[in-house]
Amino acid sequence: MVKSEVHKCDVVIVGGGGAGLRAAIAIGQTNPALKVALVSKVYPMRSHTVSAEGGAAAVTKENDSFDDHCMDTIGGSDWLADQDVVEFFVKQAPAEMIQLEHWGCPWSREPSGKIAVRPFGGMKIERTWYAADKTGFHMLHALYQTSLKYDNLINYDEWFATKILIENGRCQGVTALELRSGQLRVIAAKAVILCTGGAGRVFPFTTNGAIKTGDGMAMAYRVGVPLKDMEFVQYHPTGLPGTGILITEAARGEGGILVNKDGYRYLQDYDLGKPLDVNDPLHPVKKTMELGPRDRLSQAFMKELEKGRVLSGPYGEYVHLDLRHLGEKKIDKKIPFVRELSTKYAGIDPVYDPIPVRPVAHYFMGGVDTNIRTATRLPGLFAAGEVASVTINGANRLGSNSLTELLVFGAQSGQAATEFAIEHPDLDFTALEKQGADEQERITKNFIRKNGGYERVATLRQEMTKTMESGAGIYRSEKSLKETCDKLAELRDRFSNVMIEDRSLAFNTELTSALELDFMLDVAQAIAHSALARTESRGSHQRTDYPKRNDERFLSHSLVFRTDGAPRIEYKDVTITRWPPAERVYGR
Amino acid sequence: MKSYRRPVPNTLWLSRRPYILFIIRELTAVFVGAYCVLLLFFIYKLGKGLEAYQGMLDALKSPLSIILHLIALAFAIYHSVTWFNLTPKIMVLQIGEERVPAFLIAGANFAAWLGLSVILAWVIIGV
Amino acid sequence: MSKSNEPIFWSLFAAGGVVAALFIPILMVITGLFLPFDDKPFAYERIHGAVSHPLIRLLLFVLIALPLFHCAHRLRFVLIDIGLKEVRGIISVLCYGAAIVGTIIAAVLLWRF
Amino acid sequence: MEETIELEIFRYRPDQEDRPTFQTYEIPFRKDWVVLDAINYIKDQIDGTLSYRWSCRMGVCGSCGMMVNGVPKLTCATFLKDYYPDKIRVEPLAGFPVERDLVIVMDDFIHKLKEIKPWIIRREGEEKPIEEGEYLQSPAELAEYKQYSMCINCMLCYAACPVYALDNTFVGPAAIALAQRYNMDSRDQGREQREEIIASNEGIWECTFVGECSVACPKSVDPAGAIQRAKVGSTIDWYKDLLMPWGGKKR
Repeated sequence: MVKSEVHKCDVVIVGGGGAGLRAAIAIGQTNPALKVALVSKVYPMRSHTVSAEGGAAAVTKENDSFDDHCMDTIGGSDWLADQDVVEFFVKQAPAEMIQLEHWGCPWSREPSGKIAVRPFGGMKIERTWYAADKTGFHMLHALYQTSLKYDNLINYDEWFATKILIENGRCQGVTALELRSGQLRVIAAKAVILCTGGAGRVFPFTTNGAIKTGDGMAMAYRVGVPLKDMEFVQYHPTGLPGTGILITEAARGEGGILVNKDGYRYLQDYDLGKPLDVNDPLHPVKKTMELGPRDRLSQAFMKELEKGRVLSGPYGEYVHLDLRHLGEKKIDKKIPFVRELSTKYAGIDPVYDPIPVRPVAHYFMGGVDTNIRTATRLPGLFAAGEVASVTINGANRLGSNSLTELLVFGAQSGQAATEFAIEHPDLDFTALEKQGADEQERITKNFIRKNGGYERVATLRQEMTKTMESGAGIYRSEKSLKETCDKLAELRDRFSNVMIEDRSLAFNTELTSALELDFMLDVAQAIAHSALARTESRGSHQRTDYPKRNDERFLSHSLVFRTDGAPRIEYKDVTITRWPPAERVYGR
Repeated sequence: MKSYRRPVPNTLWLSRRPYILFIIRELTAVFVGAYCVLLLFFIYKLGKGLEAYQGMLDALKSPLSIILHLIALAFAIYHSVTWFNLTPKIMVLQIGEERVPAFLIAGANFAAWLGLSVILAWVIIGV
Repeated sequence: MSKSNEPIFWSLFAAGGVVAALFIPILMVITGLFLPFDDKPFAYERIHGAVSHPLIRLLLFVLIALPLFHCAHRLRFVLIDIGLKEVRGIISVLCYGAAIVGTIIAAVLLWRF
Repeated sequence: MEETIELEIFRYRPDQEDRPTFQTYEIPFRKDWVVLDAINYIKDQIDGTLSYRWSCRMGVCGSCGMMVNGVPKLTCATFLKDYYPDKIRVEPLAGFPVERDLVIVMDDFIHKLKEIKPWIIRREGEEKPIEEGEYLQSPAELAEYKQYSMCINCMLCYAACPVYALDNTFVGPAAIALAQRYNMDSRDQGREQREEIIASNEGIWECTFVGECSVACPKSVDPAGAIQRAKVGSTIDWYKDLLMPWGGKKR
């Protein structure tokens, strides 16, 4: 029996994106004596935070207020956000953003040298900080580069975490596959923070990078931690057809408009207000038309599709995002990446032609259930960023809240994990080593040394994404969701016959794809079953058979638990502090 | 797990067109240097007196000299052109938020080159 | 990693590159293509008189010395690049040495002119 | 009949072979496919054993750099149609050791990145407290370094650099450009610390300005320009120290 190597540290962070790096730095700032392991399946600067474009929200201007940010967020969430958490988030946001400015993030500026802000969808006041239209990229690199100065931080780059380890009723580390050698290692830690991001890749058509496969969600789910609000998946209204590449909401924040095949600004038909002329100095009006929230805009597209008023191309139906009236100068200054992406991947220069766009799976409001301090119900396990559901996003996240979220709660998780690690110094290394050996054996037996498999990873994955789109997409029904649940159960069965051709240990990406698919199947089931159980429509979760919001029954978070059969679903109340549920009003 | 280091062939500099052009660019310096030596020789002969100087002029009139000059000139011009084209990378001028476009900076260099050449020709040969 | 004295050589290289780029081509045209066919402007008295002027001598010195360092620097790196890295010390001595010798000769010739 | 295109791909499996081989795959040709799409097609449909890195497929994560017909490219932004109908040769980025197939060993770059101290450095006691808000920085000051902050660490510039290929001790284009990015940031005061690496013999002075790094760069960072400007800066320092050895230190 091969013994697995045990790496010892105080806190292990799984995931090197924005939240993970912020957590790591938080520990370095407050407690540099602690040894921190940052385990990431890719080099940190490859993390998907890099693809975020538009900006990050925080109340920093005179005309703005904490209450307005809270209200926008809570209304945007269709009253499914926990209001105590939202208040905490909104209060912490400005300091976190300024901190990142001090770390060198190249924020766009006003002529005075102060931070510039731009309007964003669903926000009453412009409060979105931005670095042109590569905000996530700049934030991630600023965080990564800043993290390099902390010597207590050890980077385990290209280590693929496979399992959360529990001993004596608390989390004591993870196992991870070192991709270079193909060896399974144990990373023993007094506290574990999951920052692995979302799982957009369970859908066929997504803005998400290849790495977003819900690893952390599934790992937590497998050790009994519930996933919260998984039925809420945000579709971004403007992705490029075919590739799903994101065209940022900032394009609309700067004044871009959406038109159907007749050149008509169709959003006015969907209770999103009346359009102003694009040359009107007041355009774009906040919380109106193109600056409505993402769920409503994506749903409006689907209605247009039903009415046959969209355009059609080789990659399906689409509408036009028209930026021409902004002019070349403004486009190049404020949203140059939009121009680069459309020119390269759609063959369209937005200075001269409208961009073809359609809704595309973008963000998971749901995730690992945590409290306001990012702690899960498993002692010693914390989660922050898209992997977690803390919950500020509820049924629909507002654009530019997620980048701020990963800072606020990334930092929070670092502090909370530090406290926990100091209070719980003892680890059972012998038991952990044994668990590592078991995990090594599981992976060897089920994957790399397995014989007789015949199902291709890619085939199973494609069938999974297809059924997720058809059954659990923007609009769902009992029938479509049941079909998806059945199909996922079938795929779960077939997965046991998965075939790995690659017998090499070094950087075996067929093995990692299989492990990722294994995780994604769990996440997909959690989504479909949660969606089936919620017989109402709220935010991004739209049931054609239950088109109304039902506060009496469903003003509550769903919690999905893994079982050997179909997942078990429970509910817990939403925390309401000062904003009782009301109608979501845009454009009126 | 052992990684594989690909051998770097001695012909690396011939493996891609940009590298070849780079080597040519660097070798222009040989012609520049040789010409400086020629200038030194010219001054030396000039200092020696009329006879020596006349010998120098005769040598310069030989077909071989003309051919060598032509070759050297081609390289010297290549040096000038590449040099001025690369100047904007080093001389970065920014007015407010906008950078002065590279072609303007390179263009200014080319203009100076042309101007100085005309002046020099006018002074020396009095055209 | 060691603190480098490269700036001295690099600045001479760069200055020489500018001088060479601006002046050498036209001089080549004059001495190589014009003079063989019309040497009237190159009458001994005229040229000798001109070079006797201290300012012209200073100009000539700059025109020769700086490009020599430019040449030495580029040659040094070409030789290192094409595989003589092992003997880079010797190459540096030879290249810059030659440029220094050339510079001294120029200085002496022009001083005594 | 369906149009096809051939890809000739570098293969190396360290636990199975001592030296690399090339394997040719024939795949459908689609006009709007990039080289990465073609490689993904091979992985999914033909040969699951092919290993490579990729993620965002929109030219910003920096994972998928490879040599395409001998030229360093982001494969997510390199279209098949630009090569069709010729065969395309895909290799791991030049200048780096190969870990497996199209995957290079990145350790050297990561080490160099850390070495140049790519973070804001403030002098002792000059750190601004968070409560006092942001450092002011005018749009013009932002524009000074913005270009150099666009580096995605894809390392195409290293693969394009013959100096790095011949001598891996060279700090290299991206790392130096990033050092410049911080040096030129109005909020930073750490230039002198970075000079220890940047102005060393393994730093800017190794560069002979081939300029191919800037040609290869998919984000127009212009590392070659950054290096030359750093040379000018260090040269000015050198003369200052020479002429004013008593007071040149405080920069």
